[in-house]
Amino acid sequence: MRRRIPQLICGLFGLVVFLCYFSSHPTARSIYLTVTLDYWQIIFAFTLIVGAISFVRVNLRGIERGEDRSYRIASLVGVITMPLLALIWGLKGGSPFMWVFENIQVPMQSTVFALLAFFVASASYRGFRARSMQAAILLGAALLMLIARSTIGDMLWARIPEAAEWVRTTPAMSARRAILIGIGLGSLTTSVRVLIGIERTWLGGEK
Amino acid sequence: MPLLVLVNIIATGTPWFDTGKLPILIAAIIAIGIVLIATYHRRSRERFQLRKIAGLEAVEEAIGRATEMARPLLYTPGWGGDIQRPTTIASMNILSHVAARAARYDCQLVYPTHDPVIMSVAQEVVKESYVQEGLADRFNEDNIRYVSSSQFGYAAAVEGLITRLEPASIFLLGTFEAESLIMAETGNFVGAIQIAGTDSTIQLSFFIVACDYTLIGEELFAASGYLSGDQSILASVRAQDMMKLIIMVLLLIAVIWASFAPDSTWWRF
Amino acid sequence: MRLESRHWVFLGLFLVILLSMLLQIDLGVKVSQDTQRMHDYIENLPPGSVLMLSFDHEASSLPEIRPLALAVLRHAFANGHKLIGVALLAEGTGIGYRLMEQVGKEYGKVYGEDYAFLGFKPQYIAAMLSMGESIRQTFPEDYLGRPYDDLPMLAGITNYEQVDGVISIADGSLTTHWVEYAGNQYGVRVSAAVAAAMVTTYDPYLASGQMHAMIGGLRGAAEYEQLIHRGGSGLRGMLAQTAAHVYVILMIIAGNVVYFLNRKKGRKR
Amino acid sequence: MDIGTIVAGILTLAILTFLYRDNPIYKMAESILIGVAIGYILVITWTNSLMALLFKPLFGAGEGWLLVPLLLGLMMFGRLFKKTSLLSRIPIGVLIGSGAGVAIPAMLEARTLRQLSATVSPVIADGSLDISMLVILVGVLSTLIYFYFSREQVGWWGKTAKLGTYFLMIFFGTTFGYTVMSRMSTFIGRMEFLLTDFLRIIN
Repeated sequence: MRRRIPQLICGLFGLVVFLCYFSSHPTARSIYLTVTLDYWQIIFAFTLIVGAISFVRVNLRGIERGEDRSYRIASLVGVITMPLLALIWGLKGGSPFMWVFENIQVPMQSTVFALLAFFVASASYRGFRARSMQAAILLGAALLMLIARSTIGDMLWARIPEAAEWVRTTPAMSARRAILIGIGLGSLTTSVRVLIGIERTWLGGEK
Repeated sequence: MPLLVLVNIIATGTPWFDTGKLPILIAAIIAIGIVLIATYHRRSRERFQLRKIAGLEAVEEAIGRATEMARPLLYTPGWGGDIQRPTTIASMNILSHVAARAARYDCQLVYPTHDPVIMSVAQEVVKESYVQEGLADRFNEDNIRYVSSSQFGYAAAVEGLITRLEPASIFLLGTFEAESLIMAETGNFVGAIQIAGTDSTIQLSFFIVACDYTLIGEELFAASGYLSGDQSILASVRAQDMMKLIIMVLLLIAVIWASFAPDSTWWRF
Repeated sequence: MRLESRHWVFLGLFLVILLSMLLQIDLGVKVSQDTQRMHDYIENLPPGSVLMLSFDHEASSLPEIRPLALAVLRHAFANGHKLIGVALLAEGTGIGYRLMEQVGKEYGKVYGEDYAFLGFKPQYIAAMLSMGESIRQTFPEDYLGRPYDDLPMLAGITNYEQVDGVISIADGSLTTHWVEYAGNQYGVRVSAAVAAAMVTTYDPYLASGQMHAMIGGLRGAAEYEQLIHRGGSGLRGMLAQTAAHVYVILMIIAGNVVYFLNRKKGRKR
Repeated sequence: MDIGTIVAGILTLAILTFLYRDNPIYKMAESILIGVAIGYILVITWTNSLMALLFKPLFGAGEGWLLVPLLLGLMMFGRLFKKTSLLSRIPIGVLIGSGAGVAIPAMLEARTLRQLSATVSPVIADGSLDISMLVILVGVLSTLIYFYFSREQVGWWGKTAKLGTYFLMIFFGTTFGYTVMSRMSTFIGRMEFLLTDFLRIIN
């Protein structure tokens, strides 16, 4: 029972959404969109609250144990302050909530993103060594593209950008197509397994 | 129902079945049929013997390494996916296998994620693996944690976890976006063995450059079957191969056809 | 302080970018057809035309989006157009408002008379469609909480019919929906300013004419700045961009030199 | 200089210290980022999903059908207690099931059939061989053979699969090289903020 009911509901929703895909009838479209937009978002919203509670719990336990106390407190202050700010002053432009978002969250997020520039450099230094035929091809393709995309490509030989464009749209694209076809097939069979109820890992145990 | 209003704007007075989608329906029925045959027809199972995949022994090696070094394993599914995505399901299947080994060898398994739903499912999956090994008391729910939904909040958290835990092995399996290289390079700095696999084609290139083993696209799906030995997953790997054969043959026929009759368009969708 | 090879790689990149930014040399760029087309589009609209700018991006892509948005905003304000700002991704909201306010000040524009920012609306497809019926009903009040009818420039603007064009400023796939819903169903002219990574995704729309014009990436911003004769971070960034590129090429070569030298040494032993 | 720029500048530098190594300053910035980001998404989800999609239409407009997603959502709360934790399997089942229902046709259409039909093009047109088309055909076929699991990669089959890996490597190298530009621009953007707004070295 404990696995049957969720599995039945899973299959039922899967079948309904699957069938609705093939219809342009307003009712079918609205069922499709209601499930994939509204239901997904609403269930996510509730789960998010569960996730936040579990985040708070884990950190409170950590504080009790005296591990990383100041860091954990800083996180918890963030989790609690944002809703409070929103509750008191709202979300409109210039509100304290937006201020924190714009001056604390956004700059840090973009800086974490910016770290990638450095990681691209270190990966280039370490990861492109021509150890084998495959590695040499990887290296060659990357170099060609890098040279073509910067202004030195034009300076060296006017046809380098052309050659790079051909590589990108012809051999490279053919491999991408095959990868996409493969992923499509893998996703497809996984979904079929879910639908006919032989994919059960997500259910966890009987208990 | 607000969406009903919206939808009425898009389509009014349309029939129940959209004939434009007939080719997809036919393809879907064929595909489902093949999966069913591969799963329940014994002889097709015998005819298709699976070859080895390179990165897979690496999974065992990675777990063994963590045990020897008495250091944790870190597993994370990337920021790009949610539980609705088949790739996430495939990642869960591999997680279930890794967790069972981690339980057996008493190795700490840490699983940070950006999605609270994935967290819930992963907790169930890992717990079940511990129970199956008869080691339920070793399971610690706090090791499977939600660390903010923001892409780079998640990236910063995982980056921090990697540098502090110094895991012996890192599994990056799921749907990744730009955060892929942040994690893979940080893993490199602490000297972890890294096994990556994703369905995002752009991030694959970063994983290939930075990780020890990379499961490319479909290999990720196949790996979940190889590792667990689950007959139903192995059957779908065979089903994928059958479909691939059909696709290859169709492609050849269509290209030859196109060369001789350039005006026909039966292969267009 | 112990430095490993990666630290030297990081330090080198940092210095290369820092120096090339301090030099403040504007490398001229060759203007591409796409950018020229976008420029001509805004240039040839009669003064006082109404443009809707939609900030459809997340906060982390700001470095790439900001120069694009600034260039377009400056051009539009300089030509005396009236601008309506909206955001269909939550994170674009504050950013969009701030950028419009900043450029508005530069050109002595008055909020409410020359431009207005309506704020964020969730469920972007629904928002796009519902603006086709009534912008007032979709955004009863602006970002600052002022009622729609209190803003003089919005008087007489009911829906897309009074809007001369939409420019989607995006780092993801939202522009597709602008094209498919607002463009195809309501006939509004859709253009885009997008992150470099999205350019290839939108090329087909541009080719088919479903999208009117498009500029992409830091390079697109630099070209646009050149066209409007107003240097900005796009042009300023081009030297750093090129230098960083060359640096990555050198790193790849250096990595291989080190590798082959070590291999030689290994053989001798 | 306004206080927002000062805060943003300090936090930007704090994150950048990670490049040297993990340290208390980075750790503090990271903890604040995670906390604030969770707080932010909670507020945004509350207003955009729960209020806009659920509570307002349900209690304001009396749209009774919304009781179904409300109930499904509430079942997720079951996870908070040991006894009720199994309830959460039902909403998760809804997500996974409908996800599969969406994925089957979508994957066939976007990933498989469209990629397949895009590959079909005459290799011999007007009596002459179109080399690009031939390369694409060979590339797709050999890479698909690489992904074929039911046969050992030996003999001609193995050689073809190996050719497939070469195509894969060309793709990976190309993508890497192509993406470097946009990765660099994110850091250049941060530097621009530091140098102009925060430190005011250039203007």
